[in-house]
Amino acid sequence: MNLRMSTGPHLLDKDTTQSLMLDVLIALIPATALGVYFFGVSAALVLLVCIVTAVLSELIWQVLMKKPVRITDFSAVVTGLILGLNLPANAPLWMAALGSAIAILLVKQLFGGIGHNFLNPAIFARAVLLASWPVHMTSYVLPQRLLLGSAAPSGVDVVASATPLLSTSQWSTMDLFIGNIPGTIGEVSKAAILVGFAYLLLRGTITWHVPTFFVGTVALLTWVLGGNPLTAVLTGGVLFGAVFMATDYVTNPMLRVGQCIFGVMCGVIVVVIRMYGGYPEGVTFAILFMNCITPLIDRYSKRKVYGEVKQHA
Amino acid sequence: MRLSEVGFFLFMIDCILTNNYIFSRFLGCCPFLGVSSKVETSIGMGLAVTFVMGLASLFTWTVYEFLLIPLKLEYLSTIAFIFIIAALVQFVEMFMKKSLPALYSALGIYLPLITTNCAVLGVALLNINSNYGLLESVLNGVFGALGFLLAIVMMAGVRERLETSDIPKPFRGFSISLVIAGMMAVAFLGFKGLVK
Amino acid sequence: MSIFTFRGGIHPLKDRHEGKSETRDKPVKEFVAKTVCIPVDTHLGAPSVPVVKKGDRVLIGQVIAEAAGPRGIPVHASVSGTVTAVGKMQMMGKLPSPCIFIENDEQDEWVELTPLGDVEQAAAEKIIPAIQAAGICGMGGACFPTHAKMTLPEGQTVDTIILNGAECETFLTADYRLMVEQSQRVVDGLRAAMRAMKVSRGVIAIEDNKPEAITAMQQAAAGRTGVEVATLKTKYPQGGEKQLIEAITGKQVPSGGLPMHVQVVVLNVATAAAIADAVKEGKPLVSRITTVTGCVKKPSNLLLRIGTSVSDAVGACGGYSEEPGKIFFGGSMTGLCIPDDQVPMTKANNGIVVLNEKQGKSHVENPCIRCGRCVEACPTKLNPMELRNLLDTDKMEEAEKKNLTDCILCGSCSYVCPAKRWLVASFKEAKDLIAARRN
Amino acid sequence: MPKKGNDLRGVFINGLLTENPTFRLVLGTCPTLAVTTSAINGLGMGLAATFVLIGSNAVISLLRNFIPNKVRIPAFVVVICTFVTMIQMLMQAFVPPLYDALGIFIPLIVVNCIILARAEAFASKNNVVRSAMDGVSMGLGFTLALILISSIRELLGNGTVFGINLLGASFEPMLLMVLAPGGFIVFGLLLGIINAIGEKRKAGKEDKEVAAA
Repeated sequence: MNLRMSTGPHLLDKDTTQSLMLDVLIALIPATALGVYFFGVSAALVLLVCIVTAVLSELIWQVLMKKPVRITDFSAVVTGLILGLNLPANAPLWMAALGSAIAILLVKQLFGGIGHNFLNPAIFARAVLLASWPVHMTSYVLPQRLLLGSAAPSGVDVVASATPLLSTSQWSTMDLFIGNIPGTIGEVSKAAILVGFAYLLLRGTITWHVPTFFVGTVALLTWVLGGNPLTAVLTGGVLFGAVFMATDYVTNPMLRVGQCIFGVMCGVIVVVIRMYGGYPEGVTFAILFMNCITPLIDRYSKRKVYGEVKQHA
Repeated sequence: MRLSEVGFFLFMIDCILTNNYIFSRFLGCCPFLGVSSKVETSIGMGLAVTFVMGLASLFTWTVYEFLLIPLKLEYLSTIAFIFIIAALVQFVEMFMKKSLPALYSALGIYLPLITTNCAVLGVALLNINSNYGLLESVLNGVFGALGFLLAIVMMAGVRERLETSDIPKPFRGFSISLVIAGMMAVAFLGFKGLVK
Repeated sequence: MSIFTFRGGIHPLKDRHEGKSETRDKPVKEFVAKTVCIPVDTHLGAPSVPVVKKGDRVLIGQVIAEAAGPRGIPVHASVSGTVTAVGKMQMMGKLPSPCIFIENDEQDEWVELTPLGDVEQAAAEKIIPAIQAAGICGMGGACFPTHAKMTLPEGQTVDTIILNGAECETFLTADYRLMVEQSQRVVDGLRAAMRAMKVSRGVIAIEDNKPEAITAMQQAAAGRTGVEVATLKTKYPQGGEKQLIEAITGKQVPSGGLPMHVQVVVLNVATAAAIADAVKEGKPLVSRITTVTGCVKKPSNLLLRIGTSVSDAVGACGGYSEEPGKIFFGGSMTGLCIPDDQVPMTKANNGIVVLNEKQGKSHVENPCIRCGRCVEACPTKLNPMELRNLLDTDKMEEAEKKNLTDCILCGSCSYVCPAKRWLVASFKEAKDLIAARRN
Repeated sequence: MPKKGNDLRGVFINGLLTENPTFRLVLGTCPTLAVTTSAINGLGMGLAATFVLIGSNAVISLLRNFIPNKVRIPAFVVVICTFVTMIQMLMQAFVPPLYDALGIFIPLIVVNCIILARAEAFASKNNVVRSAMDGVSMGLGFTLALILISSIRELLGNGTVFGINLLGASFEPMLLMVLAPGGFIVFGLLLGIINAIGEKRKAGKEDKEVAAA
């Protein structure tokens, strides 16, 4: 008899890094499927290039640096897919590939691999692309097919160079919700994002704190400043960012209280950039900025440890 | 950008976020990279810089306006400023040691380092170049330094977190710090255009 | 009825009823082994000193090792028969334990017993000495000598005794069966302890996944002075001493303090039952109920004599159903692994769990993804992820400042960690180092 | 003691490679980041700093026996300031576009740690020739580093180097490279890569020594 000895616990929870990443992938299926439905083959190609580049970059780095190969934890797939969903369907493929490589190599692997990146890789890559090729990143095509919706407003070119944020009056609330609008592949269909969100909550993969406080703040602040809270939430990347990017474990605060602060501040920055800033959309920069602040939030949000009480209190 | 045009709040936003001294103006990078490994020390450094930059703005502007211009010695501004700053730092150090020992023990060790902080001389020169008035100069100094404080504390937070990270050896230290700074600068790009 | 609980914690093996369904409805069966090997050092404190030698005939309940020092407890023979050896056996500890081996002559002869009488009548000042004489120690796992726990320092008072019937550990149903089948013993033991310590309030705390036990205890407690039954939320580590006290009294044991500092003493229900035997019948602690489960053919709750070997106990359950890969005493969260199945039962052993090769395999540690689950799970509200990073970078002092020593080693953090990091293992190692340095 | 010619060559190579102020000593990061948006700016800044370095090193070396130890730092600063003001005026007169492009970073050469560090560490302890040579080598080391960084940034961010288009019309420049983040990231990565090369060479040398022994 050969018995193994170890300290407890001897049986562990079923959730693993891999299963959590898989959950995120499953939650992204509706948004991905609808994105491809709306924007066609070019969207599928962008997504494919992003995922393949992400996985290959990770593999090559880990092999070259003689590190354990961890591509089977699916985190690179998640990063690639999220970046892809953040790009317009007509994005040049070289740009998609470059973005993916930046996300994996510069943001993740250079800092020591999974768990050590202080920024969300996909969102940093998107910000780099946005700052470098603003025209490519903000020219959105109209959906090729529509779902359940009214037709696109007439007189709009195939390539709408303005972002949907600036021309919301053209779209009905239903179209904004279903996704019959121009935008990045993943962000257009709010319905699909909410389905994914529900799945993540149900599985316990993420908690509600960050998305709720994020989106809630955007709605509230927009309303206070005289905007329409519903369109503010249904346009641009707020919902996608709040559900899939601001909830990234690695780059948001550990404690609930910190997560609430994180969500609120993301919301504030988004509204401020949207209303007053030079960029039409602020989700990317808001999350990036808060990623940078996260270590400080973690540092200063402390819980009272059990037993840290006065003996006779 | 004039204070009278944009108002107090936007002036502050501009100095702290949009035209951050580190991420957009590249002033004060040496202490930013050198004194940012621990959050506590970075806060000390940031506060000391804020203190000195505010005072330096005040004195350099006054000297320039009331001494150098009347004497037509504007070309001596650089050398005049550097001596004002050096003297100021000395004076602040002495004053703090005597009257504010608590603050001195917290900030004292950072003070001598500030003399060669190019942000301080930079702000003095910028104030003159931008034709700022006295109030604008001092605010520019204080808010600019607060932007520096924000940057260096953010940096320290991230660096503390990365202590256990398996960063490839050649990239540890200055290299990774510069990359982090670059990444933060991307985040700060979002604030571009906030103040028109 | 209000349900008591604490903040934090987890629900381990939720999808398989905490591993308890196999044995939950199995009534306790007695099993007596042919030979026993009784360790004399399993309780906390100085090991007892053997007073028998090879060839001696001993009776059940006869003292075979005497208490060393005032905090020590004696060890009794658990079968009648002949001492075959006074030797050593490798148990869970680092070094082999001194043990006394006895061959059962199947006569089941007891020594003469001197009972104190009914728990409500017996002289209160004689109860604690009787508990010591009966060799009773904490039967929930820690094995701290019970009389020592009940003897308070000068000036210290206690107003509540909590009987721990939470049994929050996975797989274990021994305390549950005890409460369902022998509720009267448990209440008698609690009353004896309350009288001995002059305490007016006794709370029997049970998790709400054991309604039958709650009903049985409520019936047994009816009409008894100061005894109440409290329902706890089913959550791990609800039965942790500090968590239990927080749940019942709302008070937190100060960092570095003991339950008595918040006027509470916590006893296990099985300990209470043993106290009842010691007082009413004068019987020493020679047997206990243990859950034997996992990869055994017939998972059971057995009444086992102290010193019964694991292989005998498993044999009484029909033997192994698969090649065992890991066997531990206690539940899967904090159970202690044993090196082979010749290891004997101790007084604190409430369960023997057998895992197969696959379940027993060591898991590979992955990088932390900062999901924060360990932080949410920690019942002490520590930050396990941060502590582990500090330990990894040799910052022991900083880890101490961040309350590492308050860790109760419940294993919740390790259980929930998706990266399968060895969190609690590294905390245990560090705590041992700190303890060694302080001594 | 090495021969004189060799010695000067040693001093020269020291600043250029072994103790390159930018990549090995990591001094003067601010101008390195700020002015490297185009190769021509990098070159201009480098040459301006070289001028000041040579001048201040030489003068400080000459005066090193006359300056009381206590006031040496202020004295150094006066010397450096003088040269900075000179180059500032020269540039303003002869290359006004470059002067405008470099902005306050020309007067800020005063607080460039490279210059004060060389004055303190080298010029105050060595003779004029060696000090001037140190100024030349440190200055050129700085200039080369600036040109390297700025060429990469200009090439990627604008498709050109020194204004000459190298990547053709179809290249879509990566705007970020000429923005602030590009400076930090390119400098940081170059630093890491140069460290890696340095370590590899050192390891190779040690291997050889081990093999020889």
